[in-house]
Amino acid sequence: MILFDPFFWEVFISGLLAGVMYALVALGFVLIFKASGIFNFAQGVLALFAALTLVGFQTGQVPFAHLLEAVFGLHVTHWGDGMPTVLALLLSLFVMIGLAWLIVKIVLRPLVNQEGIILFMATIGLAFVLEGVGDLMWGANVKRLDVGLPEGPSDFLLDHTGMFIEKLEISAAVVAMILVASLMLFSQYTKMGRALRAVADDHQAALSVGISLETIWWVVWSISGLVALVAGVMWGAKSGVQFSLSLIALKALPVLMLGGFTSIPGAIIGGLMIGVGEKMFEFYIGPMIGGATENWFAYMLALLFLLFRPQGLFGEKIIERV
Amino acid sequence: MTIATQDAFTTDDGRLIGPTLLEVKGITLKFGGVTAIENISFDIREGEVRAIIGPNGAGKSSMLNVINGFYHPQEGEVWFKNELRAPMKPYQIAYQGIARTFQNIALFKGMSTLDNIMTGRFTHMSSGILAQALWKGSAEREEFVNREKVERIIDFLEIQQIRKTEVGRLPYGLQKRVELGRALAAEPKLLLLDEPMAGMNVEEKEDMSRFILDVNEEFGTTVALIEHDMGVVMDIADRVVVMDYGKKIGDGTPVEIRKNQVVIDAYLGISHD
Amino acid sequence: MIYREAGDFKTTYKADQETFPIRLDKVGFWLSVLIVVFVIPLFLNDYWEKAVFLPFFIYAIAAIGLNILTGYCGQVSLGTGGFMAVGAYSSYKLMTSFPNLDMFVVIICSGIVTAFVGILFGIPSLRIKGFYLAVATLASQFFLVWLFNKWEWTYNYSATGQITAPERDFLGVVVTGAYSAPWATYLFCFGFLFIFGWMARNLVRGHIGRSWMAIRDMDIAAEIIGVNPLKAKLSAFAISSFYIGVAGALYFSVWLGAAEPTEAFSIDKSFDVLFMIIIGGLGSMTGSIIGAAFIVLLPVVFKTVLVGLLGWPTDIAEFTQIILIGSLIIFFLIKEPHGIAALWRTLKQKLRLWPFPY
Amino acid sequence: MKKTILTAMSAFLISSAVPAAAELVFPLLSYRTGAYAPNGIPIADGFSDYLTLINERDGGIGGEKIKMIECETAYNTEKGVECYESTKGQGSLVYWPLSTGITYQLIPKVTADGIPLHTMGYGRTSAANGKVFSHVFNFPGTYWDAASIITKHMMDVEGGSLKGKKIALVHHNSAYGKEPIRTFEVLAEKHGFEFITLPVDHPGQEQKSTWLQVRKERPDFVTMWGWGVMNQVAIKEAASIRFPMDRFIGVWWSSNEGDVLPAGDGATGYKAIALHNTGTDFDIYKDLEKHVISKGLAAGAGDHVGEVLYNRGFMQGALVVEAARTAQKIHGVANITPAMMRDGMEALKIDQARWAEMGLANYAADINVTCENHGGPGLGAIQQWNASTQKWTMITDFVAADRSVVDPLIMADSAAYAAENNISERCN
Repeated sequence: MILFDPFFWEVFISGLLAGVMYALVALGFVLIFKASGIFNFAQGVLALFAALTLVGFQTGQVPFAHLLEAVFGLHVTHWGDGMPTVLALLLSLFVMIGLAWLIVKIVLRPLVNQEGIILFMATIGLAFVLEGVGDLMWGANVKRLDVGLPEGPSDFLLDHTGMFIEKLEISAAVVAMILVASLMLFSQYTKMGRALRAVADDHQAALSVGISLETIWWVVWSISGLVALVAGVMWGAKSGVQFSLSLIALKALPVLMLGGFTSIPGAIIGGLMIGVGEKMFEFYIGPMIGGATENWFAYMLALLFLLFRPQGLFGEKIIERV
Repeated sequence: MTIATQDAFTTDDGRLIGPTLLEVKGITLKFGGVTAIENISFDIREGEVRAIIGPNGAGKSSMLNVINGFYHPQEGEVWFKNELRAPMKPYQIAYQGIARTFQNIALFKGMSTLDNIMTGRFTHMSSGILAQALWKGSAEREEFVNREKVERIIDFLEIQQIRKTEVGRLPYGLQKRVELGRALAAEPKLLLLDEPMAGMNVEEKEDMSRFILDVNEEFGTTVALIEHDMGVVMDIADRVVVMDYGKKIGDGTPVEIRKNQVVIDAYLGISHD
Repeated sequence: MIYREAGDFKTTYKADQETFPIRLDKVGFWLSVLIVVFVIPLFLNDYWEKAVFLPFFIYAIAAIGLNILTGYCGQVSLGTGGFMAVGAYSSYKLMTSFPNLDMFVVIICSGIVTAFVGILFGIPSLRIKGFYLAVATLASQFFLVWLFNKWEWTYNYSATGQITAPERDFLGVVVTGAYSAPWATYLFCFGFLFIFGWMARNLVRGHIGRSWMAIRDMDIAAEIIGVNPLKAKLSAFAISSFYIGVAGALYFSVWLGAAEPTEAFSIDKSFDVLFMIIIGGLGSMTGSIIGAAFIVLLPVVFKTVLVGLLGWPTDIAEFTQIILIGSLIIFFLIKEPHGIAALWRTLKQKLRLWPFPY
Repeated sequence: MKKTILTAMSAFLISSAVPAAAELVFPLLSYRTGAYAPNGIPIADGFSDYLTLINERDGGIGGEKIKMIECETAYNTEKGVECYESTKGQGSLVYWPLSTGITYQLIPKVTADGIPLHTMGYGRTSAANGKVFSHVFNFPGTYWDAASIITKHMMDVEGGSLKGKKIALVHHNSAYGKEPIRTFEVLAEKHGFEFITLPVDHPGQEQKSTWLQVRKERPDFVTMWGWGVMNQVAIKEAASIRFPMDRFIGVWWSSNEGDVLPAGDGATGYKAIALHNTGTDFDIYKDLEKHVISKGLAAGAGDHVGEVLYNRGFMQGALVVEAARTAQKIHGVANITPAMMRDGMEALKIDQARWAEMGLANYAADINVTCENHGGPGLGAIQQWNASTQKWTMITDFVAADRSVVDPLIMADSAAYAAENNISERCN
């Protein structure tokens, strides 16, 4: 009986923990898609950018050091020995908010009322720009990110259950859950939150709440900037801050298919399903077919799921009218 | 007078009406709990202009959707050319010779007027992929033959000047006309028009009425249309079906309908749109 | 007052359906074709062949393929990389299993194989729409790459899974392998682009093309005028995949000469080709080609200018280039969401009316 | 815009058409951007610093100044082609693309263009057979040597026999990572151990299930062919599942400081096979400080000196420079051509005395390339990481691979290649 396999529950739990991370990234997509109908491909790069900025502040790097050296030949890498993590976090958050403002002003406003595919492309262009700027500012070499989260396997679980569960992943999951919860509260109980949900249904309604579309977009992009920051921190702490961080976006897409582009609970449940599903498959089926299945399994799972339920997890049945 | 016979006859205003082309029997259509159409039966005869009227939400459009196979009713039968029609997909029905227009225009916005009407010829074109890729022989010939037919429709509808314009950019009235053209291009036995004059001004309505009658007379196409404007209906329809809340409450010539008390109460009485 | 329909009235439908309604366009087109075929090969060196023309031609073919599916039939696909891999590996298997097979046949067959795979992965499109479909096609991308990495038969059980193109010829002219002459590979690829570009052009103006566009613009209406969605969508997937397969085969056998799935056919390929058609213009043949030129040549140009001429450090140049391309994508989308091809059209419209713009 | 492009293009065309006169051109196909930049940067820095040193200190090789052309590949094959084609016209003497993908598609090209290709400890292993691969060199060691040497070390740890043991290979799921599999399979047969592979897909940030697999399978040893972020994640995971690190042995591409540091103390005891020594306590680094770094001529940010991968690039520089010297000696001309360079590489011999002269005493094993054997000595040493001192220490000397296993494999694979491309053997 598989349930008594000593590894089953461990695979299951690590699947859940991974799933929370996927959900976190997916959440960034959902927020923006709900409020502006934009499939924001730049979400992953946003996470990378945020993490880079954080490390930069934390360790006191000089932005564009390499560029300065190349152009003006002045060799400065650090302006000091950095700043406390909390301060760095706050500053990076401000940077993300400013970035959100720029994105809305420069990219989105001119493209208002365009088809989804065009906006999608715009975000890809945006991803390019951010990637380049990020690397240019902070350099392409791998950076260690230490925000004081506990590391190593949890001894408690190890002693009592014999499972190796990373403290880091537990805390990541906790943080993610808190974030998700607070976001739901925000969208339920604040005027802005209601406006966000209204704009999802139709733009006029949102305006009737008395908030301009641009403001709403700015807020949404800021929030997903925050989500990106958190995601970036978690993944960065796990595997260092470097280019590959931007690829986590790919992990979130099947989650979106499963949970729907517009459903926050969908993102969460979908994330967990994908996390557990791919870990289980890789662990039990993988070895039989040569392993390294995690890249495609999630997509196949979501694909099959959609074939039988095109409206996704929480979408309601679509009745086509003419 | 109500018609029970299958054979042809002549109407009061001297138009020849043929035998039954399409007949719906006891159609009932439900969406979840909501009943859109309840046990409706009527027939459409060759060569006539048949109108379906009734207040909003009476189930008129749903009726058309049933006829061209977009909705599948829970109960009832559709007889076409005296044959019981097995449930089929809309595109198969198109091949049977039923074409239609939509209440809110359903044109291919990205394509030119010409291409839109050419797509109407789809059921008449059959050359294979390779032939088309090489654009020689059958494919090219076929294209030109159909192009000529389409050009005739364009002339008929007097829309030559917008032949190459993207339909998305056309005014409402013209779009309606192009959509009619697309339906005509299929050379249908039965032409279903869903509110062809909705939102038109008087002149446009007159034009449209003229087109519909010309189609009916010149091409001998049977027409079934949904329309709100009673005036128009009374002018151009040979027979009228009246629906209300998914039920049929009247059926007959305009004259009869005008006299029908139920109809007057349910419909004419209340609505002056 | 030169560029206009001066006095060429369409007397026949044939004339009216010409690809180039304006005489000047036609002349210009055929002139440039002549130059491309007879003049350029004389001055061609390895650099221009391998770094400029081959990638341009090959990506143009892929872009045309994807444009048929996405631009004309409205089915957004991110599986291009995977399908190119199918083309590449089919060509490798064909080249190694039938050493005497002519290269032309090899490429065509690879395209056909890919077409079938395309149909297979196109089936979900019947139920899944829009971005959901786009993401769903990623499944094919990742799965196919994984498959070619795992399935040893596809790379003849070599130690690493790397495939290397042996030397093969087209009508006796060597077109693959390191000893192929630049002009040969150049003309070979251009031939494919020319022939299949022309065919694609014919397809999209025929009734199949119209059925695709009908599905794209309004699938319900399309169905009601007799278009079978299944047939339309799957035919679009098949033909599009055929083109992409051909591109993949050329990409591996003629251009790179060696490939491994994980790197050469990664998801970036899928995105690159998508950029091409959106930048160039969805639903436009010219757009596909302009887009390919844009995405393929721009990095080369930037690199040449920044590193070759200005002598910047390579990494800074690379980053700057990424930024520039990103900004250009955004810029063009803002200026003309329907792509450079549309910009070009409006320009020509203005030119037609010149000097009396009313 | 258009005009500038055209002028740039034409200018470029001209520049690439005319070879630079009286200079030794060494192209550097590096990747300082993209997913593998963290590994690519130190190597590129090491290489260019060595060449700068030679220029600054000795005024070039045999009086000929060195001209280095750097070109960014971002570890991408297409960019690699562009780089190769744009630099080869400028008299490039030798290529080392530092990417399996680019290597494979350059092998036929360089052979056709008559330019040597040096894939130092990577690329196509069977290229060690000089009889078939006239222009490809992969000394001082190949992956198959590495596999055999690692296995040898495991045997020593186990006290002579691996019978009934289980060895897992955690590998980058690409051509590079798959390269050693076949050798390990043969070795498994020979020594009677069980061999399992655990592929990790690019980029390899997520390895939970891989290491759960490890715990389930309970291998006695784990060896790793990793690259990029995959390395550090793997080492972290291994540490956190408390896998005995002295039974975890990586290939020379999985041994950079950046790979072990993130795991902190957990990484102590991790082993890796080495082609060369690490650190900066060699005489030449004093010259480097004096002639390059202090003058601010160091490549990149200059913050990688002495790192494992930096030294790798440094050694790469040393080897091609020595090869150039040899070529000059053989042909008696200072301004050598690619063809001469090839002869130089084929005749390259560096014994400990020579290493010492170069200021790199006991930096690496003797190099000895012959017409038949382009794989050099095929030696490797095992080094071990100590997190507290943050240093690698050699725990064995340079040992030879099990030729009786490796050579037949090389012969078989190269023979297949020769047959596929109808190449006739040389050197006899």
